Amino acid sequence: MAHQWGMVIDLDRCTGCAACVVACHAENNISTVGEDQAARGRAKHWIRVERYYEGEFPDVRVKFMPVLCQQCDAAPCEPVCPTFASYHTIEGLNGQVYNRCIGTRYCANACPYNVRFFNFYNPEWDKPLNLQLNPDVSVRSVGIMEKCTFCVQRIKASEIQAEAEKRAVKDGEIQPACVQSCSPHAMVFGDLSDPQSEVSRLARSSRGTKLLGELGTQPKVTYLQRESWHGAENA
Amino acid sequence: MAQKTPEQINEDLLRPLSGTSGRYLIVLAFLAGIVIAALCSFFWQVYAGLGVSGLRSPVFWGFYITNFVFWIGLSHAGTLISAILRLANATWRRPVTRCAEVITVFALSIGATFPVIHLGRPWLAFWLFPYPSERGIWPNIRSPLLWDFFAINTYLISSVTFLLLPMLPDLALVRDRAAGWKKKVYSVLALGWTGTPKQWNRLERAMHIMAIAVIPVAVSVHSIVSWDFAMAPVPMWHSTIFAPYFVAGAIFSGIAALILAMACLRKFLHLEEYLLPIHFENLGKLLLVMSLLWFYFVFAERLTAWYGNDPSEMTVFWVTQTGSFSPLFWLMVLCNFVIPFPLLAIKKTRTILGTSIASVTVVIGMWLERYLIIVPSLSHKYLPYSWGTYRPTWVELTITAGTFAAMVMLYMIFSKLVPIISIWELKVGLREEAHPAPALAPSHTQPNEVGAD
Amino acid sequence: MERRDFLKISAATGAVAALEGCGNPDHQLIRFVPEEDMLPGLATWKPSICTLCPAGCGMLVRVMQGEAEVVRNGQLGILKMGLPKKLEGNPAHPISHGRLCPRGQAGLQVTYHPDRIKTPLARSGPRGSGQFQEITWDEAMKQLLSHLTALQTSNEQGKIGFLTSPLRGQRKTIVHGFAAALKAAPPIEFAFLASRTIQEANAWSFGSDALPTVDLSHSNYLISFGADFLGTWNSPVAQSVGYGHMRNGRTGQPGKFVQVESRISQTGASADEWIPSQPGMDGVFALSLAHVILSEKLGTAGAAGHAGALIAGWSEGLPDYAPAAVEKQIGVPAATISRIAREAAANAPAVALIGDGPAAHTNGFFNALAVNALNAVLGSVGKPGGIVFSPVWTSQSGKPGAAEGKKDGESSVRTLAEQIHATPDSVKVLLVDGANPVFATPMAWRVREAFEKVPFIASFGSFIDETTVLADLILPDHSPLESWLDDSPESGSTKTVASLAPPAMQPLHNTRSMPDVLLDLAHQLGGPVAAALPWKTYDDALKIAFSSLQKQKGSVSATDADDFWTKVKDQGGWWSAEDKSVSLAAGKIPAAAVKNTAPQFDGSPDQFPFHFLPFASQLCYDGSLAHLPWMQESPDPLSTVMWGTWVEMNPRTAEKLAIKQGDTIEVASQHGSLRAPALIAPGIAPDVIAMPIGQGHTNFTRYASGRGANPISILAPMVESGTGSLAWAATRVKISHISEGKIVMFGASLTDASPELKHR
Amino acid sequence: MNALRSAGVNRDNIVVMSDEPFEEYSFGHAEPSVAMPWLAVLGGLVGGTGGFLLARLTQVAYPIVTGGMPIVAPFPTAIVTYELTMLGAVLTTIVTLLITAKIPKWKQELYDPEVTRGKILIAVIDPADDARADLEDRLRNAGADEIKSTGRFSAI
Amino acid sequence: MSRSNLGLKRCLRVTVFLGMIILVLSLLDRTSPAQDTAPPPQTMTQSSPIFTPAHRTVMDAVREFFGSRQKPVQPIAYTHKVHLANGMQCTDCHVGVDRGPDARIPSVNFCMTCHQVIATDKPEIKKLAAYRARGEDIPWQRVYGFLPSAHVKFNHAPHIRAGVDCAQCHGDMTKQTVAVRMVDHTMGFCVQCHREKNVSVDCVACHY
Repeated sequence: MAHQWGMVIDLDRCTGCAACVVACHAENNISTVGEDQAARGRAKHWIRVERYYEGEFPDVRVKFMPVLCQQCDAAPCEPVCPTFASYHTIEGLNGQVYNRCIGTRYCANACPYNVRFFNFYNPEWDKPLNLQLNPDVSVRSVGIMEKCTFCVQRIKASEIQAEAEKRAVKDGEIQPACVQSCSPHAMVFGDLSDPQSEVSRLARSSRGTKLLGELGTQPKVTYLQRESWHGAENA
Repeated sequence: MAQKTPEQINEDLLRPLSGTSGRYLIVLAFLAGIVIAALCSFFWQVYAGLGVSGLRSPVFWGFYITNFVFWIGLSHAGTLISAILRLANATWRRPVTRCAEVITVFALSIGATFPVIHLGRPWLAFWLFPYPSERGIWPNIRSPLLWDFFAINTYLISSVTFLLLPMLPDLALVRDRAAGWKKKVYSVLALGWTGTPKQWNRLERAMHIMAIAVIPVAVSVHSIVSWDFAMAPVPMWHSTIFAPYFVAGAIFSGIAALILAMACLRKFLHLEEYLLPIHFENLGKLLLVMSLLWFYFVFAERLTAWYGNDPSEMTVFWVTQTGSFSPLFWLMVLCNFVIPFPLLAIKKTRTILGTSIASVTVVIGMWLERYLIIVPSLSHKYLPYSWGTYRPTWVELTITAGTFAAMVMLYMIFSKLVPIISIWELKVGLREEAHPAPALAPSHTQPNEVGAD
Repeated sequence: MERRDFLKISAATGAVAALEGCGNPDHQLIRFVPEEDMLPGLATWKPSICTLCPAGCGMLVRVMQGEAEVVRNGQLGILKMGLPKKLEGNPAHPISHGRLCPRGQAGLQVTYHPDRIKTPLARSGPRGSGQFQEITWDEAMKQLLSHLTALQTSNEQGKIGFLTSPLRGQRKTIVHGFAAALKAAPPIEFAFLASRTIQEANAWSFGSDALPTVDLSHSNYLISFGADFLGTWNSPVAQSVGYGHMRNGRTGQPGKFVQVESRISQTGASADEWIPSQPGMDGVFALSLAHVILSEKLGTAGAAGHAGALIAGWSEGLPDYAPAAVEKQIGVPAATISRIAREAAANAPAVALIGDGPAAHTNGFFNALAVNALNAVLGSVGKPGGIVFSPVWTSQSGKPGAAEGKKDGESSVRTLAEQIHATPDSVKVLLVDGANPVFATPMAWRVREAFEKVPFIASFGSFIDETTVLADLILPDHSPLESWLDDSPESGSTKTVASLAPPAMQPLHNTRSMPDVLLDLAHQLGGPVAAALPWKTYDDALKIAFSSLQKQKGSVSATDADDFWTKVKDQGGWWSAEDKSVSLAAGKIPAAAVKNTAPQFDGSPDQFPFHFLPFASQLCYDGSLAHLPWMQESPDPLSTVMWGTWVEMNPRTAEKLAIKQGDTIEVASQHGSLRAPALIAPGIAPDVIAMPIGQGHTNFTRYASGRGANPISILAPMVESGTGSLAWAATRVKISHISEGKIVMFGASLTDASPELKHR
Repeated sequence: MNALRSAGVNRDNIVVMSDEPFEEYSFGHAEPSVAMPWLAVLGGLVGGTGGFLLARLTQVAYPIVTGGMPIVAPFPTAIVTYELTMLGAVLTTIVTLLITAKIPKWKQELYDPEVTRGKILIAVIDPADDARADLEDRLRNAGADEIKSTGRFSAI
Repeated sequence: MSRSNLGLKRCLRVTVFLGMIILVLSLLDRTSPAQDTAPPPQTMTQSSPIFTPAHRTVMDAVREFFGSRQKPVQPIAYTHKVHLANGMQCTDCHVGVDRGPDARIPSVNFCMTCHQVIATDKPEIKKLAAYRARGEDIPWQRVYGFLPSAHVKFNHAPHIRAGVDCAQCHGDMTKQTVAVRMVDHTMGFCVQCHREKNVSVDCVACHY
């Protein structure tokens, strides 16, 4: 069966350091939009670390939750796109075909996770910042919707490499930029269709939940809830 | 209606087509200015990118889609009213039908441009058309936007023909009076209409079928427009009530627009003898019914959301009810129900002026209603982290103003080119009053006692 | 730029570009012959070191072939060269374990920054105006040499000052060697977040003048007194990796993490329990914990050894730190204190950390010693799951040993400024490399006025910042990815680490690496200076220095020196084979046991009701990274603010002063005032006002200039009693509402807190 | 009208024009009523099958999985089919109207602008010469105002 | 034009295609062949503010929309025919085409290794030597390439490994002197070949 790429994010380990946010910008040629565009809500972060405060002072708890495209199996954003710019690939990813996108932005409205970002202006890199652009990832132009692709360029590269070496893709060989840069190992990426892979094992954990799973989107990202410490006061 | 010879009717109704007064030109120029400004701001948006508008994440739809739904809604009144009145053979319909059909055509053509205006890359809009390209790529039939494409085009074709067919006899009438190049133009337009009974018979029958066909198309168009929203899992969008709610809203705003148009025509083109208070009386009653229906739908939607108490739905509920959108919400209820209901319910106030005031408030109210369906739901979706408010910019305001100016301008130009009240229907009506037709059964079913051989 | 004239420009350039673009060679820039032979589209990974903070993480740089617009011998052209595209942690490196923090990932933007200084500059306008004109390297060297020789001849070498950021490895040897050989004043190393007080306390408690390595992956219980160890303190990446393991890396029950600070920091957000304590009372808190442990016989006083003996009243069981007694002082209920103490004792190995915040009070030194004592009594010093002092290798010692040698923190700049103000011509020539004291010191120290009095300032910086703008001559250094790098971090790994990395790319601009410039100067000065720095280039010096490591047992084994050198270069450094921690020598014996001294605060409580707590920003660190667009635009994890700064306050405080989210407020201390938008967050004590350090640059490239406000500028010049370093958390302020305002946030306003909302 | 017919003028030669439909008098010879509604229904069916095929086969020709839906999604296909059915119906009615009423022929030989003044024109196309006088007085006593003979015989 | 029978998928495409010919849109079909020079190097001199249009000039936009492109003018009239005749292989110059995505065009040094000695009298070789003397590389102009807005990521290596011959996509180079675009790399051309060899035609295979 074709790969079914998925991810597990352990909220118990995530420290909210936002290394994944910057690593994603570096890998996927995401442009910065400047202060006044960011003030108007047009900043693009394919992965963001959502922060929720709970409780009033002094017993306040903070929860971090990295949110990225969940590559849903029943994605609400796919059937609504009139030009098939957003569709479901064979390998279980939610493909975003930049050249087919005409910018109706319906997919972004349909997405309950708000993980789709629109190029309101033509992305701009003051020279020589453009030298940092990753040649494996296409640079989107104005009027195009973009979102996390699970670093599809890395998946492609590993698959081509594996094919060249006549072997299957090893579990853990493919690491999107965010998973690679996460210091507390909070994020694990792998093939859900292979039951022995680490991501499948973790996805079966009792702490596993799906973000907004009740909407029937069948997301491919499983969040492992925080465990409350229940140690004893005395040995 | 005072007894008028056909000759006098011709005189009265063709008078607007003659010279154009100075005042008319000034108003036309002013409106044209606004429309040009709107066009320029649209091209600026294409040149610079959608960033010039106020749209943002998560509110990706704003003024443009509000205008789209508003103008498509406005267009439903024309066909629905004239079609229903034709089928019901209501005698008072005769002067009203063409004004209504004209509103439909122009409102629809304006509304249909918005799916292109709001695109991020409008120059690729032709990808919606299912043409066989050598890449073997077809558009996505499952997308509500493609249903929009089919529905609006079907509706545009049918409503344009629904307007043009009854115009043929009047065009022939004008053709005979015109001279020079005008004669050539009108004779082309009139398709050589001579008025033989065969032609009349076919025209009547065709109009009859079209009336039957246009009503379901109109209802389907606006329910598809509502499904643009209902298909997306967004709080307060994803509900089954949207289709009937939008259709009711459409008819509601349509009737208001019709009353407004007729009031203006009556005042500026001095058609006092033809657009009688009885018309405003009847349309006023229709508006009253629709206002009640609209309130019923809003109440039903709010009740189910409130009672169900789903957290994300409740967020949008409270945001519109008491939160940052509440002034707009209560203004909408004021305009759509609180003002029109007493005005139209009391017989004394259901005059031309009364119904006009009610219609103005209803038009405003309905525009707000579309805005309040789209923006609050989008800005308060499931994850509170990424909520965001939306402020339109001058580009969107100019384009919205441009649409209203375009509507009035097109209407004024149309009333200069073609008699705004269909003359032959008026004459038939006149004659019927003189000696009413025998039974109610439509005549052509009677056996032809004469000449049947 | 007005829209109309932009249109004119774009139309003009458009026309030119259109002509020149169409497939005709003579309309395009000339192409230089590529120096490296690379396959386009294929990436090679080269080792490197992250120099953006003292942690010293080992990195891998993904280099791919690209076309860069460079100037080669005066002509602009296109060169196909290897360009770094992505930075990732070096999996083999014992500190980064293959990971990086957000700042590490943004190192690329330092190299490719549009406002980087491309050629040597000489000041052409009045000092501080920022007007420079480009000069060649020869002229620049000649000008600098003339100033140095002038002072040599009038043997006023003592008047040559050298101001750098904290240095390690060969770069430090060369800089100190140059200054010593020139008989100039000893170089001053300045960094705002130098954690000098903690190092001094460790020297006293455990005899090792360095920050501890925290072995979190084995610890079961962690009490952190204001230490942002998952964000900016000490070695964040290594500590995050350990923390991840501590949470649920091991079978069985996760370790508990208690954070003690008056404002929830980005690290505190992950804590199982947050205890808001009074500012400056961390030492008392630690000792009251120790009191409970000693009194309930959960640990013996003697076990603490020298670290415990330092504290007055230790042998008697710290009578005056009973929880009930200190409860009101530290603002934490006695029950909590004893519960935490019992939990810590029960769940060994338990470890306590102290961060920069609590150490930045007037009694910071006492707080640090108290926490060290608590650690000692918990028995977690030098043991797995506790704190360890990793041996450090320096080329002089030749072999790994305890960290020693005089290090100066931020206070050294204060003495320099006072010296210049006292005797104006005490410093004639000032060389500045990588330090920005004009921005990162309180205005009360008047560092800028002092620098303006120095006749000649030369800077090796790559960016025009608040200090470099005062320079008369700028000799731009390579960016880290373009230069030879070596580092021997003092903490982060139990192994001895000596990272080494060749340049990952050819230099983009007409810049030269600072050590090579110094070596060149030394050879031109001749005499003793040339003798002291015999190496021709920086990498020679490195080769010789690293050769002494060949004998040690470590990650690289090689037959001869050259083979060893190439292997170390390819691996990105050398690290010892097994974990060896430094044996605990008895530290300094103080004259008298250290007693608790209450923290003093600048400004009277009634006139300045709030404690002012600046904290290191997770993205802009201490302000040195504010010029990177990624750092400005990535939302700060807690406040989600982008492109700006904020003043954090408690919701009740805001209500009392009728301040709404985003309103512009004025924060005033006795030494200055600043304006910034207000951010209302539940996770801060009502009497504390917090502000991130990093923004408020007056002069720092297009992305950071004139953005936000700088909290350091209004700090009182309070000094830590023990070590003399700046007590930057000891200022009291008052706030007043100014006007409506705007704050750029990526997340929705904080008031709509969590998804469960009010119904009906 | 009956007078003319009784004079044996062939039904096709009599042309009647008026500026409003006189349904109730239905004089003149009603054409065999073309089954316009059935034509419309047929047009609708053709449009519908066209729509159904368009929807079905384009989805099959370019099989892209979206949102966990089947390749040929039933409801969208139904909607598109319905739309094109209605389009088919409307277009057929228009086409049948144009064809049966008249191919828009602009060379109009038998027409008199007077019709638009509210008069009804009854004309007989090239009657036999001898019968011209007889027809004229039949028309006259049927109340014709004015008789013109423009190469043709018409009476208003 | 009644669609009597359901017919096969293939037959539908032919009938619908014929029916659509009259539509003006078939003119736009020409836009689908995606071949254009890669964008000329970005030489926007002034510091570009956040807002600039997608294409630098309207002419650019129109040219890209209709996919028309200038004929490349090569600086040196390099003859593939002569080199291939002398027994050289494609991969001698285009090194690494079986390892990496791009077929590399060698630098002037590579050419000069032979042409320092061989045929140094020919005018073209003199031009070559002149470039080397000035320390400049030869500014070859791209012949093949995809529209930048098509976001196509073509990777030579898997194709070469799959045994696709160079001539299949680049035409028979033994007859060509200066390289000319013999085969239009349109999407149809690629998809058809992928379907024949039943290799994935998933959009993400090429567009990502």
